[in-house]
Amino acid sequence: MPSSMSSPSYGILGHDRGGAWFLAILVLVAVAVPVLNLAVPPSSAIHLSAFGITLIGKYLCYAMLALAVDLIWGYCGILSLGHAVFFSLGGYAMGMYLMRQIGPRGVYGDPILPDFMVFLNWKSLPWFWYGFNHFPFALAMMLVVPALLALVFGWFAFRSRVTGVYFSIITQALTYALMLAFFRNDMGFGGNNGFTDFKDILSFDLHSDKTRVVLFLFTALALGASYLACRGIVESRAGRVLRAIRDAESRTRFLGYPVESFKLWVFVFSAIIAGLAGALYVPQIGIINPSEFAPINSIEIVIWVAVGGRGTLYGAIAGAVLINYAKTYFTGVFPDAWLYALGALFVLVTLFLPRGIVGLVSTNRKTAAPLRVQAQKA
Amino acid sequence: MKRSAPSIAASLLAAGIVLSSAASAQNTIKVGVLHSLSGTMAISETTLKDTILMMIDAQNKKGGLLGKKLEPVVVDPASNWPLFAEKAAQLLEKDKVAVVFGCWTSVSRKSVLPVFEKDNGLLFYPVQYEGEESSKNVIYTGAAPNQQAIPAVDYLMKEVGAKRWVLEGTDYVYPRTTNKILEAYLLSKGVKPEDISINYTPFGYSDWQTRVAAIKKFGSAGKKTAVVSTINGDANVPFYKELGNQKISAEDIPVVAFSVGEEELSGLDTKPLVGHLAAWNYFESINTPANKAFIQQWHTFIKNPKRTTNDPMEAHYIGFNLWVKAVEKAQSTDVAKVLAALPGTETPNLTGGIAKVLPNHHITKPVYIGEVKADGQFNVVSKSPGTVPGDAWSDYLPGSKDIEADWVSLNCGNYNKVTKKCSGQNYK
Amino acid sequence: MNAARRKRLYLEDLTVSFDGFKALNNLNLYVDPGELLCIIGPNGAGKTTMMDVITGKTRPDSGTAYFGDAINLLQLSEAEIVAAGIGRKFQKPTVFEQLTVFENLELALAGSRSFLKTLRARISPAERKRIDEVLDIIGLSEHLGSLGRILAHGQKQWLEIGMLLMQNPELLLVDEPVAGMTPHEIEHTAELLLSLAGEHSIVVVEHDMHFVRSIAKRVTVLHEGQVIAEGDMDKVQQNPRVIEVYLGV
Amino acid sequence: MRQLHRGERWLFLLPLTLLGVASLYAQTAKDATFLSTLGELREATYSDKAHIVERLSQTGHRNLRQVLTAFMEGRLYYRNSDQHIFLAKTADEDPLSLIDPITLKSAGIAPNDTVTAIGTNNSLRAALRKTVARFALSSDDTEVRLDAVREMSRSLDEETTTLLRVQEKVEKNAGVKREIATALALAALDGTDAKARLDAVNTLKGSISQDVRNRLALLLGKSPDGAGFVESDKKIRDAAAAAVSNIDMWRNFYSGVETLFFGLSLGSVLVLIAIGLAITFGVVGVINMAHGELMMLGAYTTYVVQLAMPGHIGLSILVAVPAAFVVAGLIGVLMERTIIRFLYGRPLETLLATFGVSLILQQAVRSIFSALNRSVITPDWMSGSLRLNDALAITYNRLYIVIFTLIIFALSMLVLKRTRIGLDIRAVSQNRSMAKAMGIRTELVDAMTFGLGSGIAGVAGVALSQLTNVGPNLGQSYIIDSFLVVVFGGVGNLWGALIGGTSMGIVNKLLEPYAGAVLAKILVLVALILFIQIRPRGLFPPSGRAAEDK
Repeated sequence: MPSSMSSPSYGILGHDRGGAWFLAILVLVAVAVPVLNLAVPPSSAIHLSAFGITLIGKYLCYAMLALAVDLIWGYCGILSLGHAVFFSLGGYAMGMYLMRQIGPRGVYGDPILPDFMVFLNWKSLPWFWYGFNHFPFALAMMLVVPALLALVFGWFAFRSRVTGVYFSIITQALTYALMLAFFRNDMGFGGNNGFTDFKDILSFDLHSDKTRVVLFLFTALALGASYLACRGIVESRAGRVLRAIRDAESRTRFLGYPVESFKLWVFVFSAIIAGLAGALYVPQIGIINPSEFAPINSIEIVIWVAVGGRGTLYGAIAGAVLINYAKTYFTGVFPDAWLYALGALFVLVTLFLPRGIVGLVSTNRKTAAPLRVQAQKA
Repeated sequence: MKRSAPSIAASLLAAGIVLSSAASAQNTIKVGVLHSLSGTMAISETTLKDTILMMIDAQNKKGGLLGKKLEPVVVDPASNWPLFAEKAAQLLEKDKVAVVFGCWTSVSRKSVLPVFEKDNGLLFYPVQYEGEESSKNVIYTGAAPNQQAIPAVDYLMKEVGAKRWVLEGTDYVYPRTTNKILEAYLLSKGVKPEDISINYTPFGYSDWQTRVAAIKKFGSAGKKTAVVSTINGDANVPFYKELGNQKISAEDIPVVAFSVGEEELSGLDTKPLVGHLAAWNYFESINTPANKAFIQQWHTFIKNPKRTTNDPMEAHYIGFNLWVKAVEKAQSTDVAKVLAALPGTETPNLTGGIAKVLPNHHITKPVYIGEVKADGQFNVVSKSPGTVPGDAWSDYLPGSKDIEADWVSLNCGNYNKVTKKCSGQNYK
Repeated sequence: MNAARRKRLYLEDLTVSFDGFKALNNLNLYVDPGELLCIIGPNGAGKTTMMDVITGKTRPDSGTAYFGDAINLLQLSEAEIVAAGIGRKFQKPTVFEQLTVFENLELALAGSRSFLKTLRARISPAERKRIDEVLDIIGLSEHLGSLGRILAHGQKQWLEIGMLLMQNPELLLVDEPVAGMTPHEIEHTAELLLSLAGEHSIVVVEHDMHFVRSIAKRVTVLHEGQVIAEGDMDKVQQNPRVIEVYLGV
Repeated sequence: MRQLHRGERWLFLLPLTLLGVASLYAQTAKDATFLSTLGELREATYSDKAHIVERLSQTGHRNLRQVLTAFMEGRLYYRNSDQHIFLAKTADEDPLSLIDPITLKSAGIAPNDTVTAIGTNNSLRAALRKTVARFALSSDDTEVRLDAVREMSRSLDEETTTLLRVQEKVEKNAGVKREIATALALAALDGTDAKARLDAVNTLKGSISQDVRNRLALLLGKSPDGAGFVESDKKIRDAAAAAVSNIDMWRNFYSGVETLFFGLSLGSVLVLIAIGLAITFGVVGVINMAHGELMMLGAYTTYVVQLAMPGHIGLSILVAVPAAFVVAGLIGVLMERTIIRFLYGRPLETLLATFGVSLILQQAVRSIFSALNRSVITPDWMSGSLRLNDALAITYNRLYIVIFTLIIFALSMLVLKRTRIGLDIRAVSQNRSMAKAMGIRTELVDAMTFGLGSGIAGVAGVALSQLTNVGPNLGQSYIIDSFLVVVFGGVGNLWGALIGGTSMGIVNKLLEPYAGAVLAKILVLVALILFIQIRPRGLFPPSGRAAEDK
């Protein structure tokens, strides 16, 4: 049957060998990390310290974020240079929950108010802090707040047909504006210091290795699930419409597809993944503050995706892990010169690997479709 | 296609290997240096990294410590606050350093604090800060507000006769807290609320026209006006330039700054600043034999006779010497033993007087007020009679006046004298 | 309006101006049900702009555009216009280059266009049959797995017409279908369009007079945003105004 | 009485000094006292120094003015070897050129470390300034006299009033005369004669000075015992109240004008940082994330030029402009030739590559110049402010930057619209293949365009070096703003950048007094986001079919 190769009748991972490999590695890591940490004695050379778990957990959070960006950029051509906004909002929602969990153990011993509010003379908890002491509510907010912002922002932007660099730049403006807003101490989000000194999550001590392992496992699970969800979307007919929008937006419109609505759905979904990533990031890293909104962070996410390989999903994940690992490594080994290495990496990848690192090893045209062709012939 | 997966696997594995490689060499004592070498804070922190390297180098030339050489472990947290926590964990868990000298901003300290408390590390923090903290694992060698801000305001009030006050700061926790303390202090001294104007601007703010015009207006009400500046970092240069251009001289409206030192002045044209004030615990221009020797040592080490020294460098100098003395006293680099030995340990300041570690993990410091000279140095115009003990919890804030820190007799960093409880401690 | 005069498309008094230049100037044009209307005219006559107005891409300064008697095109979005039954083939062949021929046709399938529906959509046997039929009509059965970008120029044109057929619109707007085609391909295209007329109303914009002559019953000549002549090919070609415009006197 | 007497002696001495007829020999005794009093300054505390200055001025020595001015400006030194006191021609030179305090002749040179400066502090300098102002009344320079009167009017006592009265009679300049009249009127407010006080209030009515306003407002207050008013005469109080509200009205008006100027100057900075980008981004279609770093290079070029010509700071800025253009332009051409030309038509990928370049450039200046900020000196002609009246002064550096921006804008327009290369650039940007077919060497044009945009970024950096820190992070703090301006104005449109940047600046500054700096900026950003919804292609959208999407 000649059509089997192109009809959408295969399973989600049927043609996604890169994805299958990624999931396999993810499962491997998810098994190895707890074993190396909990089962191997600390004296052993292969013992994985809590620091190591946190580090890998951080990479996985960044990988989710890159996945979110690749979904909209790689498949729908929406280049968001402000995706860290959703990540940070998810993180702040989690941070608010964790702050409330500190309870009377703060330095001032106030049972309700977080420390930063006490020394800035806040008399009572601002209304938007209500409910965050309940985990289900906080969890909902971690997803709803980024989704809502994406919905409102996207609705305005897509409805007005703000596209291309115009869209990219206003997403920068969005993240910049929110960064400035969260820096303000008057906002009630701890200003520049943000939230830190968390004690526990769902009554589990955040500093214990076991809690860290569990948090790590949840992150791995969330990444795997997000990957499958994204893969599901891009392999569906909706995914083909998204690619059609990416390649010829007005043509898609003349086929009768409500382009704005497609963009909005996928943008909101992507924001939710980013928010979830942020929510998982905060308890592992132990701090959330406004510099997460910095415009440069959002640009970096796009770079992870591009270096890894845009429009492949697993490429984005590989890029995020690789670059962040390189950062960890280089900042330790060449603290004075690592920016040269990173800068050169970006230039070289763009010049010589237009399909990213996975493009180097991939021969499958379908899953790693080169993007050169859709260049506008200016 | 198949090759892509191994490449990912390889990178993950490589990550694992680096992360889990255990500390091996035991014949050296590792000293962690946790200062940003890139990003926005590199401008201030690089110097502190070099200071510690210089101190280690000198100590090794003297034969090391406890018969072992000191080995610096330098990492770059890149002015990124979460990265500070990560690098702190790396230093403590992977490199197993005996002590860490590091951090500049409050948020970086807040970021690493849980890590140090969890892993029971030891951090020497060298920068003036807002107070309201006393950790078991941190020695604060910079000034608390009562060692810098309050003496400066006293000087302006008594010597300059300031009656009207502009508290101008960058919007973050240090200025917010310092200004809260100063406001309470000024009110307690009979200054009327309408004679105090508090204002905040964002980090790196560069368009000061409107603010400076407002200060000028506030200062033209006929009473002697002074500005207390907690403006941070890069925002200072445009601020002072604008002051100069709008012809606000130090004689009309003096500005006393808590974050502008010799190093910052070396990066700007000081002509318009002459006469403005700074309050520090150290000035390069203070002429003592110890300071001269230190400056000489610094110039030799950095191979640049024009490099300045500054207050946080002296704080690191003091901190390093205190640590060495405590290690010698304890005959061990074990953090618990060193922490036990630290309170009461003394070392001379570069500018005279003795720095002594107090039970609240702060130290005693002299306070100087200096006027900026055209050459970028300070002309000391006032000096505290002796040294001032650092106060972790301000007496001028309602939330903190009942709290006291004492790691010797109470073994608590925030003991509430009223409720007789030690709140917020979470150490195992 | 009596039933006999009922039209498929009414364009009345349409004016569109860009920076003072009038691309359409009080244009009046009607299309009968099942009719194959050819529109010719020199460059800049307003042909593409007219199509843009019908499909909702450009909003006119004044005038009305009705699809049938009840549907005011000027109040609909592009997607709604497509849903109402108007399909368009662009001047430059625009197929989805990163999708296969099969996927191109699949996206053009009549059916729900909402995100959630397409997320769950599976191709039914009937739809599969319809795709195969169209593949057959446009002669691309052999190429159903090829990416759009590797097709030859003529094949892209046919694929685009195929996509139009998948939508099964009542009115087809076809912009320069034979540009760049070999004579053999042109012939094939002419057959294709003629076979579609009757069931669909078709508006073809074309420069190739030979091709127009071979398919058109009625020809409308546009110039400077207005209709200057209408009728069968011979009549139009003898119109002195048309000759003047085309010869550029 | 004694003070008046001293004042008269001044009047006698001053013309004498100017005419230079004083005999050196007859003054020896005075010189000796003068020198020994001066010598006391070496060891004195700041409060002692103030008394010494008092005593010095009582000597009435002919060189008093020069010596005290030098002291005030920090140019008074003593030689370590013999404790002899000298003036220095300029402070902080090495070696210093010394001047003898008695003969005022050159006394040779001395290395910096063989002499010690005699320090001053703020209150001492304020006292010195007051004293020196009295000498300045007889200066030939109108500005100096004006400053002197203003200085004196801040602390009016019998002595200064007398001096001013005398000066009023001989003063020719109307502006100075008015200032003196104001000062005398202020003094008269303290008088016992009600008529004179009323006259004084009427004289002051026309002023718009804050000092005058404060002084008049004092009259309206309750007297210390709380029973009556400071000014007992109701008529005078009414007149003062009217004058105060008049002054307030004018001051409010001028503060509005000032705010507008602030907005204009902020706007001009925004325009300046956006012009180069409007060319590289708008015309060539490259999202140049290294644009900020090119500005940084321009600022560092200014620093290097100043190092290279230490004696000519005023000139250095003018030299730096072409130098920065060349440096940044060459880097731009290099970037274009080695990286960007392989990426045409892939705008988003230029973003990645140029971001990499920006990291490399940042680290490069860190390696070369260290992470510390570099000190770029503001030349004298750019310092200070242009005083339009008592309520309005415009700072020179901002004024020059506004003018500079307009010049750069005009030149860029000229290049694009009136030159061959400009024509080629526009041709290539509108239709590359057509331009190629017509024999335009598109490769060369691409490089030139990118070089032009980069060069203008460098020139903007020269201006920024006068406003902010010259350090490795300079570029990052401006890059977002510059993109926003370009997008707001409409990509590829220089007029858009001009109008967009200016209006953003003005709106920001109009909001700032009410909302504060942070909120104002946030509001501008939000307004911008909303504006793009209404005009998705900016203020001046690129027109034509080429601009539409596929």
